[in-house]
Amino acid sequence: MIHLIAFSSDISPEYNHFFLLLVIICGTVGTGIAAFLIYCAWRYRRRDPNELPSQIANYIPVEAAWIGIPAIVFIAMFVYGVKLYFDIERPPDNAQVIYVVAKQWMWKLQHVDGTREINELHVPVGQSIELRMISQDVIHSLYVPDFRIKQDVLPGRYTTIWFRATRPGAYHLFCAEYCGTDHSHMGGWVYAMNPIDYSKWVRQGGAEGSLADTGEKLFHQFACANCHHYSGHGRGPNLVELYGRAVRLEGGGTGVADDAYLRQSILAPNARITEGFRRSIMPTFQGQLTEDQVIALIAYIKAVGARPAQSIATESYEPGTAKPAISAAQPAPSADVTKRSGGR
Amino acid sequence: MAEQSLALREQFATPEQQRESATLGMWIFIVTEAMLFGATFAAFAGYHHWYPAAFNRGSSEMELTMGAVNTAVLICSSFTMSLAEYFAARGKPRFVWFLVLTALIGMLFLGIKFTEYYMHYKDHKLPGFGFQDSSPQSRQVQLFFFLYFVMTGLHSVHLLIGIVLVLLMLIPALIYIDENYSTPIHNISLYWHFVDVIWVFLYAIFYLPGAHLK
Amino acid sequence: MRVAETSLRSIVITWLGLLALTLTSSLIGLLNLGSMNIVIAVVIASVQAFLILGFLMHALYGQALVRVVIVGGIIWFLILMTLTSTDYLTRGWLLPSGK
Amino acid sequence: MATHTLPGATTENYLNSEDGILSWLLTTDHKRIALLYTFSITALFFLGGTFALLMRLQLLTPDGALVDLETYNKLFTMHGIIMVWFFLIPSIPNTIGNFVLPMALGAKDLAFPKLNLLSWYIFMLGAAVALYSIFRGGVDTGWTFYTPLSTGYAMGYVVMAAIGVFISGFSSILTGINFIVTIHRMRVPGLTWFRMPIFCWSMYASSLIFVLATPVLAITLVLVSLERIFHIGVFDPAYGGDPLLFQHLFWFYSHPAVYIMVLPAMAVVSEIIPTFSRKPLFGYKAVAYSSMAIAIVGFLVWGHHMFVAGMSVYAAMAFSFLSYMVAIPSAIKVFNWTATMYKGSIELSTPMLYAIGFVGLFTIGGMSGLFLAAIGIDVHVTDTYFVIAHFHYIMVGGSVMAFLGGMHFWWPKISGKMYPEFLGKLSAITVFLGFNLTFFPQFILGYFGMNRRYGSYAPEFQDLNVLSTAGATILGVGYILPLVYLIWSWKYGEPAPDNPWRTTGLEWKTPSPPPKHNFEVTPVVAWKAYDFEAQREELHLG
Repeated sequence: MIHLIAFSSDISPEYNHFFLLLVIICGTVGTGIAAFLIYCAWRYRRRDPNELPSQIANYIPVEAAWIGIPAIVFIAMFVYGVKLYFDIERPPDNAQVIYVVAKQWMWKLQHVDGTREINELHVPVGQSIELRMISQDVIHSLYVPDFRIKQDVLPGRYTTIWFRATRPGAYHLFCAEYCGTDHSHMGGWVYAMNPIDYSKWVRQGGAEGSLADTGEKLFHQFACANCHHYSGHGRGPNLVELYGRAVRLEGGGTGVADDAYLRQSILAPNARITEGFRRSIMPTFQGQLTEDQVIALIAYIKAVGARPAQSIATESYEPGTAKPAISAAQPAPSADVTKRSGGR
Repeated sequence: MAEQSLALREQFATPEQQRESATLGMWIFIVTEAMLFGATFAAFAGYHHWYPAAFNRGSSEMELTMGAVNTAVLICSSFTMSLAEYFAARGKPRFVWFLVLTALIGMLFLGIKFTEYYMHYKDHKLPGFGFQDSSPQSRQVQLFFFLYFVMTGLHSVHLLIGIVLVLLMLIPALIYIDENYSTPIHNISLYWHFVDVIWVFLYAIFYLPGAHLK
Repeated sequence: MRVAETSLRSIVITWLGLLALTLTSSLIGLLNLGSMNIVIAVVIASVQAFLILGFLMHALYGQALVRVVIVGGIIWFLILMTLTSTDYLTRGWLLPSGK
Repeated sequence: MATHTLPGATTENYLNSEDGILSWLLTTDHKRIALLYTFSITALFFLGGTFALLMRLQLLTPDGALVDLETYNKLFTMHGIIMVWFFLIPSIPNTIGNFVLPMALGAKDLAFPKLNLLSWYIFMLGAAVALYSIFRGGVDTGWTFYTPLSTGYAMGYVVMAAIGVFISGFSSILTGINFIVTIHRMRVPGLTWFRMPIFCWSMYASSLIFVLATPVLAITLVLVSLERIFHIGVFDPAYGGDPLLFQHLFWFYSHPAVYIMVLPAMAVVSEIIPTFSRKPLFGYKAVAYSSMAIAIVGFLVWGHHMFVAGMSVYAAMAFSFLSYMVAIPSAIKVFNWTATMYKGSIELSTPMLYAIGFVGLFTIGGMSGLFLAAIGIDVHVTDTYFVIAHFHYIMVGGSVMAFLGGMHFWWPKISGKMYPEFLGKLSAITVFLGFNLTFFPQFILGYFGMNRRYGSYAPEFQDLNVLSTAGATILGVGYILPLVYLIWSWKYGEPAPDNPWRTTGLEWKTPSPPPKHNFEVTPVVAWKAYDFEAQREELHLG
């Protein structure tokens, strides 16, 4: 059930107060004008058909007043709106990332620990969640009315939104941007659970390995390992501890190796080439990989960055390829890389 | 004076008012055409900013010499059009020759333009019809060529309309030459010059940026 | 009262000027000036456009209203260009880091 | 000065000067073309209205039992296309504007009468193509044609509908050129810019938008059609294209287009309120400048349709600020209308009821716009029924109310007959009540989170939707009333004097219905706009 004064997410109280303030301001001005109209219509009704009323048609101070006052009020509304917008759009750094892939008429949500959900999202209360979203076909829009969040999901680019549930409960999840025939049915539920239930749910969820593990399988299935050796001597750049680092590009300029950069390097490798590597030897995977697989690969590259390369190299190695010696990670300037990335 | 008022529409008070209204109306129509092309220039600017390398690469694929020659051709057609308008306003019969010359030069421009299109087609550079490009950013280069064909194609359509209008002007001009009759020729010359202005900008953004890469 | 007219002499001069500008912009195009190439090309094209508008299209003579219409058209084109490019220029910028 | 004809004497006027179907189809008389437009847009209005009624019936039940989802999607797309391009945009400028503008300027006709007729034929051709695409199978992309849905994934007749709208765009451009040149060049001696009635100012402002915005729509629809036919285009993300570019170009036209729809409505109201308050419009210069300000600043604000679309944050801030700036001129106008009624001598006849209704509903619509302009608020309420209520309050509560008010106000001049006053008042009140019952619940639905363009919705929204559907039926009845009694009054109404409302304005200085060339002797204006004082003898006042 939609709660009129929903206080179920971090920003909804702030949102409701601002909304209420606007309703009060506009309500008083609206009723004031309506009352004045009705008063004039009655008080100055035409008594004698030939009467000629006073012809005052201008009064500068009043004119100036109703130009100045609305201007000031509107600027205040603008400033407050922007402040609220920044709170909605700026996820805190400790947010737990969940990947969302929108497809014509369903939502696929993938937790980093591997659990995959269709049209449903289980989140612990009190934990800020950052949704990184992409669409496989048309523009969709993830909308949870109770959390006061909405963000279009675009094909070809990651968009992000964040929320922090404060009250357990089941909340509607809608698609807000018209996306074809079953746009009305493309929705589901967000279950905000208190941490104990959530951990119980996760355990019995039985995910068959984390997102990074699926990514690793794909890494070998699509023979990425042939060029991207852990030793750093392969034909492609070394991916160990690459995630979040600044990368010097061919032809000057640097890019931050965030999700968008990695996705572009997978699907359009030659758009931005890392310095020192020859062009056009990496084939494009556009059309071969679905968005879910790209997300899994990125999660794997992120995981490779966190865990020492050694432990990964031994675990799942196909026979027949030389066992690489672990070399120093790729020298890169320790640019101050904001952890949060997500291309807008 | 009576004969002159013959050409005067009844809602105007003076011929001078009629002429000024016609010119003003034509200029406003030219502004609408400018906004029509303006939207495509805005799209070009956005993508040029995002993919400079691909757009320079695409521009280097252009035939610079043919582009430059074509620009000169179109400028000459503007010249003859201005002469036609100049002589028509003075009632001199030779403006008819300049109208014919303008139409011919316009057709020459379209001829050069369509040979260029054909060369691009042969060179597998027509987007959607077997586009191939060796450069790494082949998809963005295809986007460049799509914009190239849409914008120059739209320009060619407008030039074609201009040629038809100029030829239509020949019919009444052959029957009688009347000093007062220069308004339609004045408007068509405005339209023709506008088409030339658009081509000047198209030449600047499509042919020149990558010329040095050839 | 004859139509605001450009003299024959100025038509010929404008024509030659346009041809010269086309030649110069083509030659400049051959030099490798990096990202400045397109800027110079567009600037020269704007000069050519001014010549055509001013002389061949009689904008510098006749009704002042025509000049207002031209300036208005240019301003509206720039509105479309600048406001769309505010999005394209600043799309990559991230928000100041989270709280 | 004005020739006073006895009501009822069948003098020679624009209606009976020639007859036969050809005299109507090949007319270059702005008054006849206005009537041609009136018949065609009324038919299209009721077609679009039936689509709206079907949608409201579908939404009676949460799972939507009337039609399947695909048909519902086609219904709201068709409702959008017809209402926006084939009713609202031509409605006031091409009907009342065509009829009244030349007369209000004292001119014999518009600057380019043949272009005026061409504009009607292009409009009918565009309407025919769009209707053909509807009857062949319809479009299901929404009237906004968002890519990549419209270019890659939609099954309907997108290209045909786009071409239909493309063609009707040129009809708007021709009308815009005609009005601008007429106002600049064809004013009668003595009628300086600041003596013109606000009607002409607002028509000038909306013609500016016609001329400057419509071409961008034309090229955008061409690009969408090309991309749909050749499967490659500037909006295709697979080639590095950006779907948001389409939204930029589309809303660059479509937001100024909503000002095309509301400025003529303001024009009509700025005539009606001074007439029935028998007082000059309060703050004439402020209202004139704010009409121009709305047209100009209206071009800078389109980004507020894309706050959640993935546009850059800083661009969103810029558009939000500019959207608040465009709200100021509208606020000025509303305050000036209400101030006009202060200390006036007010007669609540039908046009005045419609005008007061307009002011009230436009105020609510405008203020809900203030909610949507604040980015933080917009995140929750955009793409919901809050937005639907916002723009229907301005389009239906504003433009359609003003259109009906204007038709009633100038009906004596158009038809030479008076409309039945009681039925007029009844229709005004029915429309007002039906409208509020239909759209006010949608504000609440929007705040609750019911999404727009949903054929079936969550069960908890049902009771408000039932209320809204009830309102829609009352509104439908309210619209049919004027259709019936106005047609009835054309033949059986009692003949109308030249100046039934005893108001200022040049169009009231000729007999009604006016002769073919509007004025036997070209009038000379020596008074300010709405100057009852200067014309008190002529109007037998005071």
